[in-house]
Amino acid sequence: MTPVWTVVALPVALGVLTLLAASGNAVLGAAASGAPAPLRHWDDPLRAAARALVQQRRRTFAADRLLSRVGVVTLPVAALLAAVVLPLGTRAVADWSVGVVWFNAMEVATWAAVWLTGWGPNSAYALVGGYRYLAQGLAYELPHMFALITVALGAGSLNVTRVADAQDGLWFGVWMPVAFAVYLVSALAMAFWGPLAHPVADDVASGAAVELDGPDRLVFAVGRYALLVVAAAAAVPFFLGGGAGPWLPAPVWTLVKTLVVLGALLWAGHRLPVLRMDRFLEFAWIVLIPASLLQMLVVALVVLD
Amino acid sequence: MQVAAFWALAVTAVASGVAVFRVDSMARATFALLASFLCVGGLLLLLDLHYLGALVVLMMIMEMLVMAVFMVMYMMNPAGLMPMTMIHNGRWALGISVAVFAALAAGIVLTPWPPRRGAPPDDPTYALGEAIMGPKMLVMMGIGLAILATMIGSVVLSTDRGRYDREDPR
Amino acid sequence: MGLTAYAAGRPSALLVGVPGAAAVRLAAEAEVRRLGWASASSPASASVLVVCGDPGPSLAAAIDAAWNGVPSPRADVRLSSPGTVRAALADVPATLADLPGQRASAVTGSWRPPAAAEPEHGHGHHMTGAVHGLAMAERADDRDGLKLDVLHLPFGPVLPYWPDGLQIRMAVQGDVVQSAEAAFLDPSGPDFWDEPGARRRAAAHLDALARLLGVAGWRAQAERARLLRDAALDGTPAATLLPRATRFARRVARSRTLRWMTDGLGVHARLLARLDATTTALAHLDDPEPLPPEPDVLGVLPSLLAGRDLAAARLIVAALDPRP
Amino acid sequence: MTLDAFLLLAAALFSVGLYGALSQQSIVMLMMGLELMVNGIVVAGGAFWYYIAPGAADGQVLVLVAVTVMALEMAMGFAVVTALFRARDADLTDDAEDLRG
Repeated sequence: MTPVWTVVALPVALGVLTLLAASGNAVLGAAASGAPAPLRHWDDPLRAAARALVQQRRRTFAADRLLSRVGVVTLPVAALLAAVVLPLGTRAVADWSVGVVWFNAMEVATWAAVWLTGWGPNSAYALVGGYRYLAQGLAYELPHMFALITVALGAGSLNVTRVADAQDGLWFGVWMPVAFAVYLVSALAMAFWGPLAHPVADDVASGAAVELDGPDRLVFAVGRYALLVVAAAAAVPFFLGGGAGPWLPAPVWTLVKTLVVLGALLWAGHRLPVLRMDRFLEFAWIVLIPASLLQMLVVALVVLD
Repeated sequence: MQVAAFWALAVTAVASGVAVFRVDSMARATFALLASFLCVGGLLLLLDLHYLGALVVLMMIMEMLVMAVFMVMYMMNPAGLMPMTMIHNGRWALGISVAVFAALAAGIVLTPWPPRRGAPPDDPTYALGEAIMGPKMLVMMGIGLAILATMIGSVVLSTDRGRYDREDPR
Repeated sequence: MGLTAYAAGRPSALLVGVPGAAAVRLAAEAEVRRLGWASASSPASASVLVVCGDPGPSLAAAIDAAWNGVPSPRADVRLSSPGTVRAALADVPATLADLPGQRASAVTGSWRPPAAAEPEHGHGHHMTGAVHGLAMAERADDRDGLKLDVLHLPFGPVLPYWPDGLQIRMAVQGDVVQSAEAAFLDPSGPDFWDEPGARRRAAAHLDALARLLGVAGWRAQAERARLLRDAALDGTPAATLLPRATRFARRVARSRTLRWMTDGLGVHARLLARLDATTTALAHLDDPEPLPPEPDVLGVLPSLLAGRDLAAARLIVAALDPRP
Repeated sequence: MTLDAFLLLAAALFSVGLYGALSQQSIVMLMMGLELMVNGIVVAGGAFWYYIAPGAADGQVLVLVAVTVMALEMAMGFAVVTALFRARDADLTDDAEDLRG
């Protein structure tokens, strides 16, 4: 059975990393836009959380509050359930034989979360934001699945811990570069972050999140950052050899690699404009899917002989 | 513990199945159906079919979201703000489905099911993979062809633009 | 209470510009940046509504509608001249933090549709099938040959990265624009950008560039454009200004993702034209030539927007950047 | 957690789906009924595999086929509804009874 401490350690680690990601993003954003003294923005997320907690709730007209609530709560829950299969060092909370498929299933739950958040308040911008995430989902999901299948093919197992152990010779990120690149793009898309933040972009006044107020806004933001953290943390066992590494013990290496990938994702957020979903969909289906299929073919040939 | 989980999931599955046809809002109907599927996915996990359980959860969430697109596009009253009954010959349908259920239930309870033959393998997913790639290869190819035919058929049926005139000139 | 005071320490500001009073908006933006406040993109996420200038009647009505959407604790700041900006914004945290005052003015009840929900124009038949006082959407053919619901959506004056005081009423199917009517809400007298001088001209282009980059989702570069605009206006010498501007222009022009997102709409060409105009203006800071008058942008806008989806429509509006 | 319990659940889901398929006027809702019926088959397939023949993988293959059939049925259904909606601007089953073009 899994030791009890991992069951407690996972939410705590996810919470700390989420806060770290949020305040890191605030400082990075301020620095990238040349604001005076960017470091003082480290507590922006705490201020935003305080604002959200003291905010009065409003009702939009003829809104479907149940679905909106379900959508907002699904986001952090999906992030936590997706993190359940990721090894915290050597031990995962739930060491299932189909960890990779479970991770993918939990991450698809964000489709439902963002669409419901968009549909709930009966507001035009929110609905446009919700539908943009569906287009984004249809665009990134297939290449993302092929990347995960390539990883499972290379490791010969769907169990995340075994996938991490199978990379002791050479990391998958090194000899499956296309799959790694496709995974990083879909990591951004999972958390609708940076260039793939079209569902909550400024051109529709923060799209799906336009009518969120009070605790809903806080839970939605926490869920979104948690998803980004889980997407970065999942890149470690899939492509960066899990806890393996010289000198330091496994959990420390996992943390270091997660922070590196998380930093890269946050930095990409401020370096690129937002991609419009109709153009990204075309690019994903015409370029990303053939590329990830080719990558799978190469890996299959290597694994066979 | 497993029995409690089974009954909880089973009752939720049937309750949300009934709710699909009781609620006014189409969005709520779609997500009641999704809840029913998620319960079935949980039940498959209870039966040690881990791969198929996760697969059902994965595919059903995506399908229900695509269904939500069409449901909002075509339905006159997607948010159920104007309750209207979209039922025709309700009584007759209810009678038939209750009769079907009674017949099935009688069949289930009365037939002496054979005892279990063989033990479940330690990794059912591996067994499924072996079967699909081995003796059941024909099934896999059949599914592949059916999916291809559906993709082409649905695109041809649903688009009214010809193959050549591209709508937004690049 | 600790949490309210902590939240009020750095509120989230929603700036509303008034046509003709751009100077007040620039001063307010600079002050918000100096105080490090968050910038809100919708009334729901705002705690301070900052109105820069004195709005006319119809703009005031739109601002009141937005004010209804701002949840309390909230503050409404009306700025009439750039001088009063610093003092007015300084006591906002105090108003946000005093709970009794906020409770007295808290919004009560939920938004009701305006009494005369616009009846179907043309045939004034009794609104059949009204739902909660609103007419059911009528349906029209769309570009795929289906008859889908049409929604009349005002792209109101209170919107992030949006020209001051502009309102575009769009008939939208899903997020495809069927038809659009553009108008300025009570455009007032001489415009701040019309005064002669290369600095003013460069600042006008940079302001438009900031909006375009904001709509394209590149907040970092949009903020840098605004910093450059403020530097150009408050007289920094060309020696320090020009290298910063050329670096900014080169980075924005070279971005392949931006080109990929904006080509095919004519937006990228206008972006490059504005960048060149900015750098040439900053190169000769002394020539007094004012901003060339814009051709009739409002007239051509509806034909450009018809058939586009919302993202493309916003990019086109930001690229043309109509001025009253 | 016996076989009979699982099969009763499958039968219940199947009947609810049948009621929906028979009683709903809108084609989209009719397809939701069909999906519920296939949902019942998935439960029955899993139960038969676990309780009767866990050795062979036939039960699992049946579930896989049932899930795929659900996806295909939905895709084709919505293609037909789109074509019908364009041709006759109707999505009710009553207007779709004849096969005239």
